[in-house]
Amino acid sequence: MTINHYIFLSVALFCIGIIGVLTRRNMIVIFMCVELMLNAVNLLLVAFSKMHFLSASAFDAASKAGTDAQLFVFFVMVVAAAEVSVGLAIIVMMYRNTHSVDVNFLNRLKH
Amino acid sequence: MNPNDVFITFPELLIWFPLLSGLVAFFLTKGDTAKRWAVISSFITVAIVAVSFFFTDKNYFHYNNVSYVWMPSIGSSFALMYDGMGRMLCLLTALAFPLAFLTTYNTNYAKPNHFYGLMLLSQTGLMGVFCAMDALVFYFFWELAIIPIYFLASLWGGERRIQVTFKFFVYTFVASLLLMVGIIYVYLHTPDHSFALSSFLKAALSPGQEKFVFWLFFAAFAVKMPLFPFHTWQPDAYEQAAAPVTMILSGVMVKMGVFALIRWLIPVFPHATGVFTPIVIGLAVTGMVYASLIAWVQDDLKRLVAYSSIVHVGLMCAAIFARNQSGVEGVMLQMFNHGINIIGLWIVVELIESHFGTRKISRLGGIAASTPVLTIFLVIIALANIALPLTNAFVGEFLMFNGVFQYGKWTAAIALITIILSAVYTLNMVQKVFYGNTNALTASGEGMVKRSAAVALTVVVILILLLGIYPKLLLDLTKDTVNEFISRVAGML
Amino acid sequence: MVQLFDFISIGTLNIPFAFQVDQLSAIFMLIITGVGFLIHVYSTSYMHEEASDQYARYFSFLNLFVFSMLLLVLGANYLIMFIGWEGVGLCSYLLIGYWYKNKDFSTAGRKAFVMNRIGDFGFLLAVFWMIQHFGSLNFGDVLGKAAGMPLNDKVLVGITLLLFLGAVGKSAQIPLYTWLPDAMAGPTPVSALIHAATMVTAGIYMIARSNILYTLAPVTQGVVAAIGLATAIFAASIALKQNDIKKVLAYSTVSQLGYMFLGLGVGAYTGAVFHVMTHAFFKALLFLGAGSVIHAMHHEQDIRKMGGLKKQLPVTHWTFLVACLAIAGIPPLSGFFSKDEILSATFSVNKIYWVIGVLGAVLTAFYMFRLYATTFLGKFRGTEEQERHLHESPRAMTVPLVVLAILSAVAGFIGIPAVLGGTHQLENFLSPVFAGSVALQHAAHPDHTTEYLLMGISAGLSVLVLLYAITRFSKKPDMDSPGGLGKLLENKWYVDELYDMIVVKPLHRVSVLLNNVAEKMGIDGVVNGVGKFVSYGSRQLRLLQNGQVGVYILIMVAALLILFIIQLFVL
Amino acid sequence: MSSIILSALWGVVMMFSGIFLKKKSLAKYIALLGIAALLTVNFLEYYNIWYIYADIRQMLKFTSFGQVFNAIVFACTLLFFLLNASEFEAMGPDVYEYYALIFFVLCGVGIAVSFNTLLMLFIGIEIITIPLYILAGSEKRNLRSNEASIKYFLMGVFSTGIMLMGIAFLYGATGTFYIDSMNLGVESLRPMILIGIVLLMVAMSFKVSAAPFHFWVPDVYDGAPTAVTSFMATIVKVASFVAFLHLFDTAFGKMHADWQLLIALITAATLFIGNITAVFQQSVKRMLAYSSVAHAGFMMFALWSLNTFAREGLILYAAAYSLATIGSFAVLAKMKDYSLEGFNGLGKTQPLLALTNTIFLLSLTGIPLTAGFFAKYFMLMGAVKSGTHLWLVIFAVLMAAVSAYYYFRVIQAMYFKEGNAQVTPVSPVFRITLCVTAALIILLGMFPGLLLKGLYY
Amino acid sequence: MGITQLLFWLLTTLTLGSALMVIFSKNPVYSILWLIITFFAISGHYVLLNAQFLAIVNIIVYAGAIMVLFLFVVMLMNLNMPSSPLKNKWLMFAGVISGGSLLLVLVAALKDTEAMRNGILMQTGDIGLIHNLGKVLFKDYILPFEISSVLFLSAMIGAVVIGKKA
Repeated sequence: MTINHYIFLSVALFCIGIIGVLTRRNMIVIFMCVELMLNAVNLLLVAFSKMHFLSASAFDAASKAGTDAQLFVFFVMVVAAAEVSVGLAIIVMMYRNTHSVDVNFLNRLKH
Repeated sequence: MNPNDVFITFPELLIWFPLLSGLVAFFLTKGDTAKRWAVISSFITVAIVAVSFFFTDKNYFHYNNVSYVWMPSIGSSFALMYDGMGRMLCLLTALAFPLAFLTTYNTNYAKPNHFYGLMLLSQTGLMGVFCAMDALVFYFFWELAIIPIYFLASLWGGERRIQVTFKFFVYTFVASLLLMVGIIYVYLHTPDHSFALSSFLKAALSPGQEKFVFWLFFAAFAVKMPLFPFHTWQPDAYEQAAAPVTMILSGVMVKMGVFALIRWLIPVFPHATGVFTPIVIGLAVTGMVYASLIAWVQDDLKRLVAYSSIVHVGLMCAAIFARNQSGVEGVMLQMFNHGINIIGLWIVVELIESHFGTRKISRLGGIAASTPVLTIFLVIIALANIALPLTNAFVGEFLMFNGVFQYGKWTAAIALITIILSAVYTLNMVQKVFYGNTNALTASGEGMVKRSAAVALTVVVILILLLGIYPKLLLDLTKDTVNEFISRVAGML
Repeated sequence: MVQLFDFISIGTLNIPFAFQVDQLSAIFMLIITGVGFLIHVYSTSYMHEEASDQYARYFSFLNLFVFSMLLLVLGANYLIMFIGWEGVGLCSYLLIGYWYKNKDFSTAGRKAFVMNRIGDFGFLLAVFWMIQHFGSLNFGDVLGKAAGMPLNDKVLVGITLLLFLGAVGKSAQIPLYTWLPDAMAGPTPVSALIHAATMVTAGIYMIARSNILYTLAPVTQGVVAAIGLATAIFAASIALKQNDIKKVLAYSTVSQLGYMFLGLGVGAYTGAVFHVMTHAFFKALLFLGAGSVIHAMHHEQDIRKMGGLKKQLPVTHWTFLVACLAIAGIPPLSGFFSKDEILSATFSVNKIYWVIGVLGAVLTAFYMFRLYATTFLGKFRGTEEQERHLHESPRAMTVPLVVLAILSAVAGFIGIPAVLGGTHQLENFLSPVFAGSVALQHAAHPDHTTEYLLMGISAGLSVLVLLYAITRFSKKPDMDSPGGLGKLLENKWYVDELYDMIVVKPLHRVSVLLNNVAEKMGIDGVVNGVGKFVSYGSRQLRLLQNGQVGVYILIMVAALLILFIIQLFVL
Repeated sequence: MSSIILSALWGVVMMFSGIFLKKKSLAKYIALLGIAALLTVNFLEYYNIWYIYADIRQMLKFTSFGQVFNAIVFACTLLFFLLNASEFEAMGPDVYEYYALIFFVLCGVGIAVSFNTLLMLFIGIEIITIPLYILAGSEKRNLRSNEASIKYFLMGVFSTGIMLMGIAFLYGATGTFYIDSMNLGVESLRPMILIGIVLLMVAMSFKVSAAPFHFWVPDVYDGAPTAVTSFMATIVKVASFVAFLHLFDTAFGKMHADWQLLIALITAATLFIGNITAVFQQSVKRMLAYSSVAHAGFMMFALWSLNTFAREGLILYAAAYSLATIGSFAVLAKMKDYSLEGFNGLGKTQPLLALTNTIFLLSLTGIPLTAGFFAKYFMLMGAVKSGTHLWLVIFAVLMAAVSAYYYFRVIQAMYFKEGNAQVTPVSPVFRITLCVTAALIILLGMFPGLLLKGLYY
Repeated sequence: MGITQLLFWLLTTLTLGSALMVIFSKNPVYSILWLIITFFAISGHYVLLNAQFLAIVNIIVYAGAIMVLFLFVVMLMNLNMPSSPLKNKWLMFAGVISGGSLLLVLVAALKDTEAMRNGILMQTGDIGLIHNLGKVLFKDYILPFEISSVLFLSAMIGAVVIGKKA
């Protein structure tokens, strides 16, 4: 498998996430689509990590190249978790006040 | 003279004194105190300028030049110079304020402390502009002069004052910002990366760059003067602002633009000036005829004076761009004289308006019968406005027209048409307002000229006659500036 | 030559405030101060009805006028001359509009000033041109440098034409003459002094002063002569049908000025100056006489309402008659000599001009005696009220009349031409001033026989016409308004209306148009339009902010897309 | 480093004091103490008197630029606290928590201005934004506040996704997250690098509210409690800008020519939309929101020119803009009516507020003698110096003139219009702080060197 | 085509398919379930790439904790009916178009990148093992690790502040 396969896969996944964000009205689903985008990034990072490991290990068998990307993914997950906790709290707060999770419902602030 | 012996220099004094007294005036809330304070302060300023005339010699260099390090990192210093032209314009600035204050001494403005405070602050800005030798300092004062005027014109004046002043402000602000870009551009091309005028003069600009930056500078100055067709703010602003503000606006502030052409535009962009001279002079001359014609059909005294001011300024601009000794000397004279004359006209207009409550020419008439004193003053000032010999404006206009003539015969011929038109509209106004029989409105002219206003008018008339008969006073004062200017731009045509 | 102080001194250009007295200015000074004195005396009485402050105003203006006029003739350079030039214009303006409460009067003053300004336009351009070309304005420098220039040099023609435009304005020639008849709105002594004797001759003075320039520019001379002649005959034709006593005199002044210009145009500088002098005497006399009549008639100026004043106003009558004879060119009164000098010079240049000139002289005789006959002869046609109050004017008014009458009668003797056995003292006196021109001209004087003939023709015709006019108008003045050509003449060829129609009104309309369209819609419109456009843009642009997160993100994605395309494929 | 640690710690301190101290009014004193401590620590570190050293593997790099900027941030926050203490108390019961969140944001700011790896950038930005999601929604019962919070959140996480994608591509092309050692020269990987740069540019533009990624700004600024808006619009925004500049300068500076045009386009769009849209606003708060967008346009010049002037200018701009905006938001917060009419006659009823507000607005317009002037001046100077595309500079000044239009409408309302502007009671401390803020603006307007000198210590 | 390739294509299909199902499911609950499947598929990819630690974390954190949280919220709000109506037509259309073009643009830009035709060493290398990652995380990445605690702290405070009844 070449890196291109992974790139295209990630990009596709990323764009599916974007399309989801653009087409759905349910806030929770939109949020999920964003998570999809983040996962696309994670996948890409891991693939790149292996790619760089491959090219580095050709010179140095004990190379640690690529570790950083995997740790980056780890931190992305950390942040994502934090975001989810805050985001869901906000959505719940909104739901409490309006009984809706429809983004189109948010239109008091405009112009 | 050792620089260390100098305690304070004239330009500094002229800038800081009005500033301080202006700030003090804000706190004089009780009754007439602010008014009195302002009058006294303005007289002291006149005195300072008067004293400064005894220190013109080269030996007193350190009394007239200042340079403090301000922002060394970008090469700007707080540099001021008090040369002949600056001295003359400072004198005009100094004189304009007491005249304005005296004229309206019997008018009670709401919140006098703010009014007089702001007036004095605008004086600071004007003085700064005329003395600045550093582009950044110049720009600073250029803008600072406008801010107090903005408030003054918006707070005290006619019904439409707010939007009119706003238009004026935004319009000049746009132009100033372009100037700022221009200044930056030139600055970046100076050999030593400095804002000093001397470095600007050495800026290494290619002809193409010059042509471009020229317009950035020119726009700002043209709007301020104002040159046709950038004048749209002016009649409205003059019409709506309170009398003292209008006096300052037209008497002094207009000179900022003219002054800047001489000091900052042409010497810095000699090449572009050469290229664009026909366009600028064309605009100026067109504007002169255009404004004359429009002045003819105005029914509002203030608008009429406003358009006549456009005519005069157009001539100054044309004469400057003609770039010969005669023209520029004429401009020097005329900068001062136009200031005096137009202030005189405003005084008359203000007296009429405050007494009769209208400025409509069609509603006035026959004032000569009820107020002969005012008529005498007015006729003299009106004659000065149309540059009759032995009034101050004549020599200036003569020299300027001569300068334009040396540039181009036909140009001068077209420009000269305005001396006919100016007679038409000025005398038309004099006739309609002052002659004829009094009507119900104007019959009550008794006592409309208060003593303070009479003093102001007398000063104006004395200056008109003095400088009309002996213009050498100003010619000698500004000779060095003109010679330097001419030697710098000569051969660039 | 006296130099007071440096007036303007910049670079190489030096214009001092300097005076110069020579023969030419001396003559003018004499006229100004002499006639001026008489008129002051006359005025003390004529104006005694005015309130004291107005009286003071009158005299201050009058003296300011004398000051300016002296400045004009004494100035040692064109600029000082111009100062006086403008100064007299100003005084004329002030004095015409002296009774400022009358709108028409002040309008007349304004008109005079504006017309003069049109002249100044030319004068100033000429001055600038002189500065450019000669580098100086001193008469000595300019005339001296000009003397070395070739004939009909473009610069000279240009300068002289422009100077002549100034003279046309000041001396009321076609096409700028219309202000002078209107100027009669001023008090009569003013008309006498300014609009007859002195100020209007400033143009002649100026051209005489620069005679060398004109001599070197024959093209201009042709123009001057043609315009002078046209004015002479044109104004005379109008004078034929005027019924206002002062209007008749005014048109006659215009006409006489035309003669002077004719003289200048044909190179008879001395003749022109001579005519200035004689004209000053008899025209001042005529005006003062008219003033006396008007005074007696209680400000009635229409000659149709006068008549038969001979008895009540004897002094006025006799002096008026002398003046009429003088202006009609009846020998040996002064007008004969001066006019004849001009005409004979004209004859030697152009015969047709001479014929027209004589025709003008004849017309002069006709309308002057029409005026004389209608006013003084026949029966009184005014109201009884007026008749009861008819009286001779006081001494202060009659004495100047008498003095002027004497002068009118005898002034001609200082210029008796050689052909009549005289030495022409005036010519000798003025010869230093005109020496340059005379040297250049080599004018072929007509021989003596021709001269006698010419004199005879003009004088004879004048006498005939004079007698006809007296007989006709003393009996039956033309009371009813004429038709056809007469009507055209009565209405001054409708020139004022024509000017109004082709210059003033269109210009005014253009101004209104500029004010309403170019100014308000064009220039204001553009600036305000920018403002409106911004606020319109603002209103539209904020609709983009529609509150929908979906749309916001969509725009973001679209922008991202565009940035990608630009970055990856365009650049 | 020490200020990052201290701000995080002080957040915890605030949190715990919230548990032990019940009185709301004490919170501000503790917060002020914290800010004072932060300022002190920052100064000590700046002058190398006392600092914490830890082996952080070059993940953060501390420069004088960052420290000067931190000082500005802390000073502004100090003023912000002084001016908005009562607003915080009015916002809800959890005052201590709000302060704690703000300290966490400050910690994030510290990271975002001194990061040296993309990871720290990412974490820094997230630490800044996550508390803001909450602060924006802190008026829980207020639907506008809720809406602001939700909108901010949804768009914020979306932009996070974009940013991460950019980071991933850059990593793929260069094999490192360290911005000072990125090898951008591999020609065959150019598309990946460019994609990464564009994605990062978009994400950062979103954070700094540059058009057309600004859409959250008006709504969120409008809906959030005024004090929070004030904080977001100033400190957070300029910190994002510094991060933006730092990233693009250090990491992609070598490829400046490649992405300069995109920045130019974004700048132009930002200036245009921000200024033009602000003209028609009737609510001053919303107008200030748009003006904040407009100012982003000016600050973008720093990225466009990427020279010394740009960096100096950004520092000045950060200070000038933050001071003025904090000030005018503080005045706004005291108004009973946020609409333009609500300001009518303020000059008469509250001369001091009106005067200081005028100074703030003049500074925002960029009138000389105020700090705003030199801020703009340096930005334009940098831009002109970079040579090409002078049209953008001209366009910018024209837009600055438009900005005069809407700022001066407020001045007009305050001074020239008849009216009786109502304000909530203001404390003496508030007045004094306003005056200090205005004085600082004028001081910087006369002597910008005071601040710039710090950069070259 | 070896087993690895086969697995890759299988997982890819699953990933993309279930991702599409996420956005096309009317019912949010189904979306969540499909998302969980996507996460599992991605974890499969991680395993293929020998990043076992991330695979595990992905399943535990994402599929386990986060998605359960989502599910929980959805159930709590009683949104488990296919109620969510779609946005208006043209907006959806525009969304799909722009998302699709984005994909197109990216693919077009990247497809020619020669140097990226490298194979990836699958199921080799031990950098993805917890023992390796842990060492690096706690030595080199101590700072971000500590800092993320601040992040969590603020998220926690936020969740509490927002979540508790006012």
